[in-house]
Amino acid sequence: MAGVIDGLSWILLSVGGMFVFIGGVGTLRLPNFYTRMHAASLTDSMATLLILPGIMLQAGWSLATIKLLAILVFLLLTGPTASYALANAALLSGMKPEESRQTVGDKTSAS
Amino acid sequence: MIIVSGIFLLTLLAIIAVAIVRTKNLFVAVMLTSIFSLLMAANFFILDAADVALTEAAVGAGVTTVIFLSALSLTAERERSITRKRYLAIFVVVVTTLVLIYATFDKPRLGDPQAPVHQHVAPWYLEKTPEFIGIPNVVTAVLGSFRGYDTLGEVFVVFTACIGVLFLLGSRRGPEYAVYEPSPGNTGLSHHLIPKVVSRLLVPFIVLFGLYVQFHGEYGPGGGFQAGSIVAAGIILHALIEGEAAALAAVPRAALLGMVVGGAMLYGLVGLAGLVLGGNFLDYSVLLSDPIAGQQLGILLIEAGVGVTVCGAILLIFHAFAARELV
Amino acid sequence: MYYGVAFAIFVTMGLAMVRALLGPTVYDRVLAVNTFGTKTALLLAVIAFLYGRQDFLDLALAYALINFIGVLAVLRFFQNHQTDKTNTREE
Amino acid sequence: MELLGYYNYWVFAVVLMIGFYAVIAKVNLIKKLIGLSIFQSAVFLMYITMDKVEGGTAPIIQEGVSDQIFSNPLPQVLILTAIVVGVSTLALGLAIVVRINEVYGSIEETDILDMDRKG
Repeated sequence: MAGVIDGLSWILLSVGGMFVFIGGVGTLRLPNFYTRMHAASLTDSMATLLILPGIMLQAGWSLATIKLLAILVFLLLTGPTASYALANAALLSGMKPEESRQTVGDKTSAS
Repeated sequence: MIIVSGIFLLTLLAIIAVAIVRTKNLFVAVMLTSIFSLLMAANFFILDAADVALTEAAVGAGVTTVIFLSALSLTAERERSITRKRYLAIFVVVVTTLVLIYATFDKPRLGDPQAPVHQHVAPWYLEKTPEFIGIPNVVTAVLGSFRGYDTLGEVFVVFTACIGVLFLLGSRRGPEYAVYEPSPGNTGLSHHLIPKVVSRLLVPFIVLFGLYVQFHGEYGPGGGFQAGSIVAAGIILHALIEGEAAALAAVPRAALLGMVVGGAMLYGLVGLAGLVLGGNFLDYSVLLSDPIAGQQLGILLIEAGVGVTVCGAILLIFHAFAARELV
Repeated sequence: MYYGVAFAIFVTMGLAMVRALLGPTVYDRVLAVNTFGTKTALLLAVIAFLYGRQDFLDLALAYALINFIGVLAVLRFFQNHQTDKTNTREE
Repeated sequence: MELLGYYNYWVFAVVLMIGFYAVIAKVNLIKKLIGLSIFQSAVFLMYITMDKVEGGTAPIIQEGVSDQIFSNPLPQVLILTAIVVGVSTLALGLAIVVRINEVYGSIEETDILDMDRKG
């Protein structure tokens, strides 16, 4: 049983680590702001959903599990809210998603 | 691994510091400052300072950014590029850096147990805390009891800074006394549905977490300074979403002033109670018949005083900036 | 295994910081700050387990709860400055 | 490895002087304050570096665990209070800058000095 739990948490942690990394690459490499935000916020939620349960399996039943669950819930609530606020701020300032499509690959004028 | 990750985070820290100084856009500088704060907190945690990391998290994550942004919207967002000869400044800075780096070779290396810092009072604190005070968190014991004088001073610095901000920003010009009030028509971000719902859900939890940090400070990382900042961050969130007027309706300005003054007074009075009961100033052993229980009661009271003062001061500062912004 | 996750988070922190330094718009930098914040919360949780001090999860909890206040303040800041849009762009 | 033990202090020196550079060379008052807070953070970093003991853990005594090595609690206490004090004094500085901006209409040091010279 312990081996199964260990293996499961190992899988969760490594897949979560991969998502973290993919999100990082996406934030750096994608051509304009809205696509970058897409990469960052999606992988943020996914990595949170994978890494924290992975740690939870290691922790077993203790106070730490409850705290990790709380961290998970709060990160899942606040992450998309922050993304919403950011996208809204960008839209407010007149940064149109379709405008920036024409400037793919031209980072200096993407604003 | 720990050393390597420390080195990685410190390198990022140095790079971000250069970027903060180089950028001309003050808004960008403020955003980079919050990355700087996150890196500092991670570094503190790696270097075994959980309490300090929690303080940096509580202050740097919300409060600093909000105050900086309020100040920016009251002044200018960009730095004007002025061509001025800075060779002298660069020369001075480079020479001093080299001298400082040369001087570090005389310091004990990181983690050296034989370093002079670890030889004198620190072992005494670690050894005597269970005996005299009986709480697990040595940092709280030193903060509240062994070095209570120091903390009293710090609380009064926060108090004084708050009074100073109120003097500078609080009152309108004119013969009659009047304070800037936020316009009731300003409803903040409440027309954004998602932040509104999430914040209504989270504000109670943030305040609850603040209280947990306050009262758990003797057993784990936490204490008055962190708790005050966290509760203040929760109420600042409420103010951002519902407008400052709503936040002032929830916690009125008079209550905030009472918190700042009352917290500092509570700290001082606990000290005086020690004198009255026949001990020294800020000696809590005499508060109860059992000296250890007395110490614990004293630390609980002064931590409460610290938390209340810090929370009130941060909120008053926030309201002083925010009310000017929307005139 | 924790080391692997910590390493992935470190790399992502580095990448996010490059984005924060490059820009090109201010929003990219805010996005990088936000990514950095969630990564720090995860990193603190992982390090708490690496150190074997599980009572230090409070730190990650603090970041999970209050880190998004900064981004909301940014939204508020731009909402109050809708009139002078030119200011929010970088040259 | 021996040299890497000094890396924290080198970063301390570099960050300290970056902050100092912002204070002496920048003309924008808010930038000066940001520089000041970087300077302050560098000092925090030095103190916290001194508290680390090899193989140690944070100075919170765990029940049922004996012969742990603890890091030094004293620098932590000093810095913990200094962080909150740092924010409130920073707010005081920003308040002064806001008032200066109201009176002079500028937060660039050179402008303010020019206006003062003209009377």
